[in-house]
Amino acid sequence: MIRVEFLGPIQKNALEIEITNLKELAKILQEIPEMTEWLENSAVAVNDTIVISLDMELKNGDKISMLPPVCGG
Amino acid sequence: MIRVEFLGPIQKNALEIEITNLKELAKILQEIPEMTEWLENSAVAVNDTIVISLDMELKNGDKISMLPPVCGG
Amino acid sequence: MLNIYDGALDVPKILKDWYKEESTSNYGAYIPFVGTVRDENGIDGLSFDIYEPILENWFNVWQAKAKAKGAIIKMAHARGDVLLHESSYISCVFSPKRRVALEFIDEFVEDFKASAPIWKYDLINGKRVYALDRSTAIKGSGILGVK
Amino acid sequence: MLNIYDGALDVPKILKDWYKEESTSNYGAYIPFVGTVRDENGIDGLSFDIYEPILENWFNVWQAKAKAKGAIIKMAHARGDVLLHESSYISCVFSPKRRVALEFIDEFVEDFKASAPIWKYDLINGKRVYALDRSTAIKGSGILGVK
Repeated sequence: MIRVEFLGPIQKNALEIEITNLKELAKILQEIPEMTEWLENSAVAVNDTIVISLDMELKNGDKISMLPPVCGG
Repeated sequence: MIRVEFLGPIQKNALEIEITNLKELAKILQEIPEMTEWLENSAVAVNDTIVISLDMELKNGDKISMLPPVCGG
Repeated sequence: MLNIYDGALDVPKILKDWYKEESTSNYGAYIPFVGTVRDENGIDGLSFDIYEPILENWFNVWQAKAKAKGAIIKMAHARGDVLLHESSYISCVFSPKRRVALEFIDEFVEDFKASAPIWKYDLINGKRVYALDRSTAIKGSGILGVK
Repeated sequence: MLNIYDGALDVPKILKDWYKEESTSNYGAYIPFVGTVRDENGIDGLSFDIYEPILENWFNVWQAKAKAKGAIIKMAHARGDVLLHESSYISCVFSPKRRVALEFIDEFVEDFKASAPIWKYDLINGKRVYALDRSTAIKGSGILGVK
């Protein structure tokens, strides 16, 4: 099981899904209309490390976070 | 009368001299051996404004300051 | 040192504590950056969400960069609401020499704005409105949207 | 605001006072620079001479430059002896926006080092030794030495 968390202003509860890589996650999230904008402007972290490619296998217990545009300070 | 003050580490009492321009001052100071190094590395201010040329007439009561290399902070 | 506080920061106390902490560390330059909420666009204040695990990772990378230059950094940020003229952010650099400190605080604060996982909301009529127009997409954003 | 103090600066108090003074001025960024005496070269401390009339003129020119960018500057400096790990210099910029503040503090501190009429001495075995090797000739220096 993979946990997917939506951070900051993304108003969506975490998902628990059975996937084995990030490309599967992209397909699943692209089918959710209210996620369209967030998918285009958010970064993705696997186990709290930001990734810049979808070429990544996932293992049971991994945590994925979606990080929309930031503005600290 | 023109007053000439030597600031910071220049260990020299102020002079009161009769001159009408900065070129005269240069000649007078160049004849003082212990001033040689300071003349080469010091800036000159007339009435507390730094000047970058000797082409300046002086009038009675003007104050000249010699400012050796600085290091605030 | 990275500290998250609920609500506005006590700026004089934090600046003092940091100065005292390094008072015998032999750093010649101490440069804090303090960010304060401006009265603009009719807001009542700002509010912040923070995702600490990634913030700490990001901060630790910068701490290592500072260390490589003989410097250290410290940072404090508010979580939740911060009203007008209150301060939400302080960071600082201590370094032996001024040039390193002046350059480092600039690079560090700019990357903070571009990368730190903190989300800003305007407080308007008691509501939290995400400040998307002033926000920056983190490097690598958008990969899940590619079809 | 330019203040000269006899001996070391009370850094926490000055940083606090400046912050409070501008607490409702609607500046978004406050960047102080604090200079502290390092234990190096076997010195017991540093000592400073200041020529205030030209320092004030220099400061006023920079205050006008700051004002043109919507910012303000403040500065405090020690006169006389400042011992190891004590602080001799603080300056700061307040500005509405961070980029102006980050760039201004850098330019201001660098010109301060190159131009402000302040002379530094090492305190060594109770004597004041002019720090010529770390000092900078003010722009225009040497005109009286030309034959």
